[in-house]
Parts: sequence; C-alpha cells; structure tokens
Amino acid sequence: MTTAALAGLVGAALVGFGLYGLIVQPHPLRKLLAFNLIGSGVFLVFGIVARRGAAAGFPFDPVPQAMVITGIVVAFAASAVAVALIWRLYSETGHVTLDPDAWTEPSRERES
Amino acid sequence: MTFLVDLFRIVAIVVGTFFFVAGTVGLLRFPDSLTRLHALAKADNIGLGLVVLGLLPLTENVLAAFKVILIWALVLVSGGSTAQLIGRALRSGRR
Amino acid sequence: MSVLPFIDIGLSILVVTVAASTIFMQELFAAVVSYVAYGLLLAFVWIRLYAPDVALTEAAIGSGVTGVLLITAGKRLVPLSRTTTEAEPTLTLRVFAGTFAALVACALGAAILVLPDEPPSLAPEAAVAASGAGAGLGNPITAVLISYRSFDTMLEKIVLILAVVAVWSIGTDGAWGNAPAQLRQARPHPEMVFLAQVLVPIGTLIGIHIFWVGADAPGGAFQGGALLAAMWMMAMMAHLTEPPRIDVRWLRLALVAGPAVFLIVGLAGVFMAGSFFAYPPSLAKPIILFIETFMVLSIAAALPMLVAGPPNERPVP
Amino acid sequence: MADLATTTPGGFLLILAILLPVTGIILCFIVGGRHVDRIALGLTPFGLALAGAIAFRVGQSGKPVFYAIGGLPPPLGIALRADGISAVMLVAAAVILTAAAFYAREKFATLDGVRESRGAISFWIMLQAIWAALNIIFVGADLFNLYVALELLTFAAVPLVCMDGRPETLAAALRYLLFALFGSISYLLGVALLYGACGTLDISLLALRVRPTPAVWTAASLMTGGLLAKTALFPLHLWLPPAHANAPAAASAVLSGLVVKGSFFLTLRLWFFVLPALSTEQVAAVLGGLGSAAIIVGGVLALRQARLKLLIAYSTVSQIGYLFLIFPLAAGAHAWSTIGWSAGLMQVLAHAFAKAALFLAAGVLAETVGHDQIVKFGGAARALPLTFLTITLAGLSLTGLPPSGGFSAKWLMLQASIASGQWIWSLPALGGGLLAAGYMYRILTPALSDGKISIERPPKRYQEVIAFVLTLIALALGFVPQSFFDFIEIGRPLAETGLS
Repeated sequence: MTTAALAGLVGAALVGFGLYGLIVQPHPLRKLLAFNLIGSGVFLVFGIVARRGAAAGFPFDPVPQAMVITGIVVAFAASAVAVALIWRLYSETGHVTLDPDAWTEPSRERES
Repeated sequence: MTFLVDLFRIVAIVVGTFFFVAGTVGLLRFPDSLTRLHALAKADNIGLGLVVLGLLPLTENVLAAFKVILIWALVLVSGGSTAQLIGRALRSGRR
Repeated sequence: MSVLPFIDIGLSILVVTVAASTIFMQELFAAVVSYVAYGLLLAFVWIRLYAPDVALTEAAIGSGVTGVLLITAGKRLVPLSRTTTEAEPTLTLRVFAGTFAALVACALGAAILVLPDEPPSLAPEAAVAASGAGAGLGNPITAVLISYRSFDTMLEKIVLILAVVAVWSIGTDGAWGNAPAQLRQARPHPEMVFLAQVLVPIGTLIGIHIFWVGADAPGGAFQGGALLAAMWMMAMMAHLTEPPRIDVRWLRLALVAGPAVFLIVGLAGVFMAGSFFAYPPSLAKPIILFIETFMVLSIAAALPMLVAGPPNERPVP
Repeated sequence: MADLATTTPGGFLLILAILLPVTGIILCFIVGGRHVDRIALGLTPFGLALAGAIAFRVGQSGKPVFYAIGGLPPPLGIALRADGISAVMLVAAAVILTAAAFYAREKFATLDGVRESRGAISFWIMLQAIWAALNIIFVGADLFNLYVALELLTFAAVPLVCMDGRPETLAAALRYLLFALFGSISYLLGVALLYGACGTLDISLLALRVRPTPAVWTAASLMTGGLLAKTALFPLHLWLPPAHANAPAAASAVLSGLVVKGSFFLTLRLWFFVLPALSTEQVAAVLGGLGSAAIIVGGVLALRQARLKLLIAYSTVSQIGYLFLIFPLAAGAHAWSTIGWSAGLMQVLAHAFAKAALFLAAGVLAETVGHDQIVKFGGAARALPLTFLTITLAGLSLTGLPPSGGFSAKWLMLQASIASGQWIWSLPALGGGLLAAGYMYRILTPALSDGKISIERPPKRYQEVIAFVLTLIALALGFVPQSFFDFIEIGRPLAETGLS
C-alpha cells in the first residue's frame, strides 16, 4: 500500500470521526473541534490527490496543494468566528446552547 | 577520515535517540506531573542536541549548519520556558 | 526494503488515535489539547506526502494559531463544560450518528482507493508555466497561488477581512472601537516575558526569511505571515505590547493592504498585459514578490485579530 | 460543446461585477467612520448597471460570455462564464440588494456625534460581501473558486443574523454557522474527489471528462449534501427559521430572497452543467421527493407560527421545496424539460422578489406597531394600507394565484409534470399552494378585522414603497414574454442537444 493510499484512508477515518462528533456532541466548542477534524481530513484528500498527481519531475501536483493552503486559512477564519460567537453567547447568558428557544421565556428558565 | 566522521554521526544520533526514548519512558512511567516534566525537558533537550550534532557534518554550507543549530537553540529556549510555566501552573494549582 | 512503510503505518495509527481522542475525551479542555497535538502530528503526514508548504501551513495555522484560539476559548469555557444545558446524546442518536459516519467514511475510503490508476494532474502544465512565461518562480505552489489562481487568493484575503469584521461585530455596540481584550488577563510570568523577549525578534526574522525564500523553496506569504502573526500574539501575551484599538488607521491599512494591493495590481494588469490579474512576463517575479509583501502584512495582522476576539467592553485604562 | 473558455467580447464586465463590491468592502473598511453607508449606496447604481450590461451582452450574442482571468485559460487558470440564468440572477440580485440597501439606509446610518458604529460598518460591509459572493456564484466556472465564494457568503450572512446581539439571535447565528460550515466542507470534499478523478475543476472541462465512476458519484453526493444543508432543504432546514426570523428586516429579505438561492444555484450548476453524464432519474426523484416533503412540512409549520417573521421564514422552507421539483421536471433532453427549466427559474425569481417584499413589509409593520405577534394585528390593515397591499400581493405570488410570477412558475410546473407523465409532482405543487393560501389567510384575517392598533412610530413611506415595488416586480414576472424563457435557455448544455 502506498503512502498516498494510506493517507487517504486516514483522511476518510478523520472525516468519519469528525462527522460523528459533529452530530453527537452537544457542546458547540466540541462541534467546532469535530468540524476542524473533518476539515483536516478533507485537506488530506487534497493532499493524496496532489501526491498521486506527481508528474513532470514534480513529486506532487501543485494545484491541489495550493488549494489546501487557501482552505486551511479559511477554516481557521471560520473557527475564529465560531469561537467569538460562543464566547459572546456565554458572556451574555452564562451558558451555551444551540437551542434558540432556550431564552424565549427567560423567567421560566430562571425558576428551574 | 570519512570513516571517523561517519562513526561520530552514527554514535551521536543513536545516543540522541536513546535520550528521546528515555525521556518518553519517563513521561509514561514517572508518578506525577512534575517529575514527568523533568524527564521530558531534560532528556529531550540533550537528545535533540546530540541529533543536531550528528547531523552537522551532513550540512552543505555554513548557513545550513547555522540553521540546524538555531533550531536546537530555539527548542532549548522555548522548551525550557514552557516547562517552567507548566511547573508553575502545577504548583499554583496544587495550592 | 526500507523502514518508511512502517513509519507511515505507525504515524497513521497515531494520528487516527489522537483524532478519536479529541472526539471521545470526556473533558472539554483535554479534548482541545489533544486537538493541538493532533495538528502537529498531521504536519508529519504532510511531509510524508511531499507537501512541505502545506506542512508548514498546517503546523503554523492549523495547529499553532488555531491551537491558541481554541485553548484560550477552552480555558475561558472550562466552567461551562459542566453547566451546559444540553441533554446528553441519547443512545439512538449515537447509534444513528455512528452508522452514518461509518458509512460516509467507508464510501470515502473506497472512492479514494478506486481513483483512476493513471491519475490526472496539472503538474505538467504547471511545470511548463512555472519555468516559462507564466511566473518565473521556482516554487510552483507560489506560482499557482499568486499567478494562476490569483483570483482565489485575493478572494481568500477578502474572506479574512470579512471574518475580522464578523468577529468584531459580535461585540457589543458600546465596545466598538475599543481594543480587544488582552490575550492574557493577569500579569504574565517572568518566564513568559523572557521567552517572548528572546523568541519574538528571532521569530520575526525567521518569518521574513520563510516568506522571502517562498518564491523558490517551500514557504511563502501564508507561512511567513502566520509566523509573524504568532510572534505578535506572543508579544501581546507577554504584555510586551498591547492589542491595538480596532479603529486605528494603521491596523485597518495593514489588514486590507494585501487584497487592496492585489486588486490594484490586478487592475493595472489590464493596461500592462491586457487582462485583469495578468502580469507582463518579464516583470512577473518582482510583481509577485511585491504583492506577497503586502499579503504577509495582512496575514500577520489578521490572524492575531481573529484570535483576540471582539473589542473589549471595558477598555483598559 | 464549444464552451472552451477564451475571453469573449464584454467578458471583462463579469470580473468588474465582482470587483466592484470587493472595492466597496475595502473602501468601507479603510475609510470607515461615517461614510460607509454613502460608499455602499453610491456603488449600487454601478452594480445595477453592470448586471444590466451583462444581461444585455448575453442576450445580444445569444451565447454565454466568457472571461479567462489573467488571460490564463482553464485548466490552470480560472474562468468566469455568464449564461442566461447567470444574467437573470445577476440582475435579480442587483435589484433586491439595492432595494434592501435603500430600505436600511436610516436604520444603519451612523448616529450624529458617533465616530463609527458597529451596526453601520458591519451591515454595509456584509451587504457588499453578499453581493460579491453572489456574483461570483452566478458567473463562477471553477468549482474551487465557487467554494471560496460560498465561504464568503457564509461569513457575510452569519453576522447579519445576530446584528442585535440578543442571546437567541446569537444562538441562531451559531447554529447557522455550524450548518453552513458543514455544508462548505462537504462540498469541498467533493471538489477534492472530482479533481482526483478528472484533473480539472473547470465546469465546462469537467462536463466533458466526467464518467460515472464511484469517485464521481461519491463526490456528487457529498457536494449535493453540502449544498442542500446551505439551501436549508428539508430535513436540513432546522437552522433557517430562527436565523431568518431574527435578522433585521433588510437582512432577512436578502437572506431569504437571495442567499439560499446561491447554494441552490450551485446545485443546479452541478447537476445540469457538470454532471449531465450522471443525471439519472433516481437522483432527480430523491431531490424532488425531499422538495415535496419540504413544501408540505414547511407549509404546515408556517401555519402554526405565532410570530409574523417566523411564519415568513417557514414559508421560505416550503417555497425552497418547490425549487427542487426542477430536478425531475427538467431532467434529461426531452421536449418537456424546457418547460420544467422555465418553471424552476421562474420560481427562483418569483420567490426572491415576493419573499424580499414580504420581509421588508413585515419589517415596516413590526417597526410601526412594535411587535410581530399575528393575533395582535387587529386593525393594522387600516393603519398601514400600502404595507398590507404589499403583503397581500406577495402572498398572491407565493400562493400561486394569477396574475403573478408565482402563478406562472406553478402553472409551468403542472404543465411539465403532466407533459412528462410525472403527474405525481403536481400533488405537492398544488398542496403547497393550499398551505400558502392558509398561512397568508392567517396573517390577513386578524389584520383586516376591526380593532384599534396602537401605533408606536409612524411608518416610513419610502420603506413601504420599496417593499411595494418589489411585490410589483413579483407580479410583473407573470407577464414576461416568451423571449424571456428563450433567454434563460442560453448556454444550457442539454438545451442544444435536446432540440437537435
């Protein structure tokens, strides 16, 4: 088995674990971690595509690699926006939940 | 001459790797966080130093050699300081 | 016979194990720390895939800067991991999600394994282009990023600006214009200050070096910019410098410098080479380095601002 | 297909249409302060003119317009390509964004004595970013470039949801962000596989190289799944109602009318332009089935909402369902697929204008009476006649009653489903109309009843007029001539082979 195929399987496994976490984990920060796992798995798929495309004296195809670099920066920006939202939500309410109905009747919330 | 240089390289890298292994064993086997930290910081700094020493004859020019030494120096500074910081955090946490 | 296959297999198992532990770890903070370790391990996988440029980016941004972001957030949110109001996921959900995720992963793995035996590639075209009239750069990835896919790269800088505005806009009305909160609230320990004092000047030099050699060797604006960003963050953490107010002119200019210069040079391409984002072949290399210089500046300014978060409600006196 | 990209006359208009709002973002960010609204509003006429010019160019040549960026054609370079549907969408986006901008100009003006305000600078930058992202989506011809545009759209749309900073809007924005990020990453994974299988990401080149292999099928499913999450097609619609209902009125209009159409447009591009070699009846049936479910579920949920804006948001869930009937009704190269294609595009446009008008009118109403509880609207129609005329007429189009674009769309859908022998798709189309009539009736009954409503603030006349004009456009779409339907056929791959 070549390095590229092995890395492809690692990428698939990362996407799988991330997807599971994204669905199951209730905490938004953990969902974000799971999203980042999926993201790096996807980038690995680009990586093996680049490695398989080795030709013309290059050990890799530069186009997918350039895309990964763009993708990593965009994924980081997404994480930063999500963290800012989570943090503001926490400082407003003292807890974090994705359920938008949780604050519609704040009085009841406080009693329970 | 080349034989002596090769021998020096092999010995340095093997001994360096041994220190890494020892440090990792320490990380896994030592009883508490402070001693683990000690094992890791000490052993890895020496290990990396020896590996860098072993790699020096392979470098193509003085600039490359300088870069390799710089890597060791940076790891030394950052590793040492982080170990201090973690140790401090551990002590204040215990109190 | 070489040992490399065994290293590959060991590395793969390690990466997948650490990845799984970020998902299944009980404690939030432990999961975050495990994610950072995972990012570093991933950089090795990238090196094994002959992608030193990506490895540098992954280590600097994917693991380093993202790590600071998540650890800062995780530390602030530690009390929260116990007070979250969400119910624990039910067994049905776990089974469903597990099945679904496994199906997707298997389909993906199978699809990757059966990719065509003669893989299509743009490497020959890129080789011709990088050595020929196109860009005149030794590093094909830099050539692709700044020349062939320059439009993507410019838009991606706009995405960064937008993310910065988005993060700022998540603050309160009253806080607009203030500086973001300190990256580290309490007075830093002397070790931290020492580390920053030693590391920041050296790191800045290395960042500029990585950017400079990026034209011909692994490295470039992204990797160099990320390193400079890390140095700025470290200086702010050690309180060697304060985070700037978000409405100061120099910060705004630094943030838009990359895309703005890119845009202007792109427009100039109409007159110099007859098309938007076209560079006259003889001047391609200096023009690309010129654009990259400003991009380094923008990346070095944008990443710390994204980590620092919305402007602070109570400005530091 | 003679679609291999070399720049055609007028091609530079395409990149200008993208760079104009980008320049606006940069200017707003540097100059900042009190001028942001003036910069953004000042650029709108140019945006409108560019969209009009592109449509004119496409109509005049009768062929798609191309631009190879940097003079570097695909596969290594990135191309832009405007066909009939791109031109129509460019114009629609320009009109709705301009309307929303002028509607919002007072709400997001910087107050006197303030150097720079959070609301103003964020809103105007985000609005222009949405414009830039949509324009790229409409004319982009490179799948990775389109990914960057999708992310740009996400980063622009999410902050608009939580402009007011209340916890429930922050949670809605966070949920929206997570769905959208999942959507983009899933799309990107598909892009990676497609590149691995075909070695290019240019739409026209891909169409020539795609073969039905496992990798391409996996890529297609992943990309479609991601785009559906962003389009909020049932059952991935959960994020949409709270997000769209909590944004400021002008932003809601743009989000509901245009932003969800962006990812829908890419789904169309994917299946009709990239993967015609793949299009099979099963895929079309699945998408049509999900669309039908969305029509019914969204409609039923809309009937049960107490808040006007939530009702309108659920109506969007339902109306998005209609869009996906285009997949079974326009699939393949049949005589009837042209009718299905026309129906789908007409639904996109009619819904965009009617929904934008409805959200803007709801905004006027909420500002005037200080709440948006439907049951407390007694007497509101008398107090705000023009706004209620707008709501009624927009409802007419959503319900699908003549004369309106909504009627044309649904009528064409019925025709296509009967002509193609797939009459099953006419059932959700008709059922959705009944549900829409039901929820519009629920808004209008209390409002038309007698009662005294307390007016907190007098309505702003220009806002009422802007909403009304958008409604009129939605109605006027019911009268478009045949040449319009010929126009949206320009550059459609199957149209050429289908007729021959």
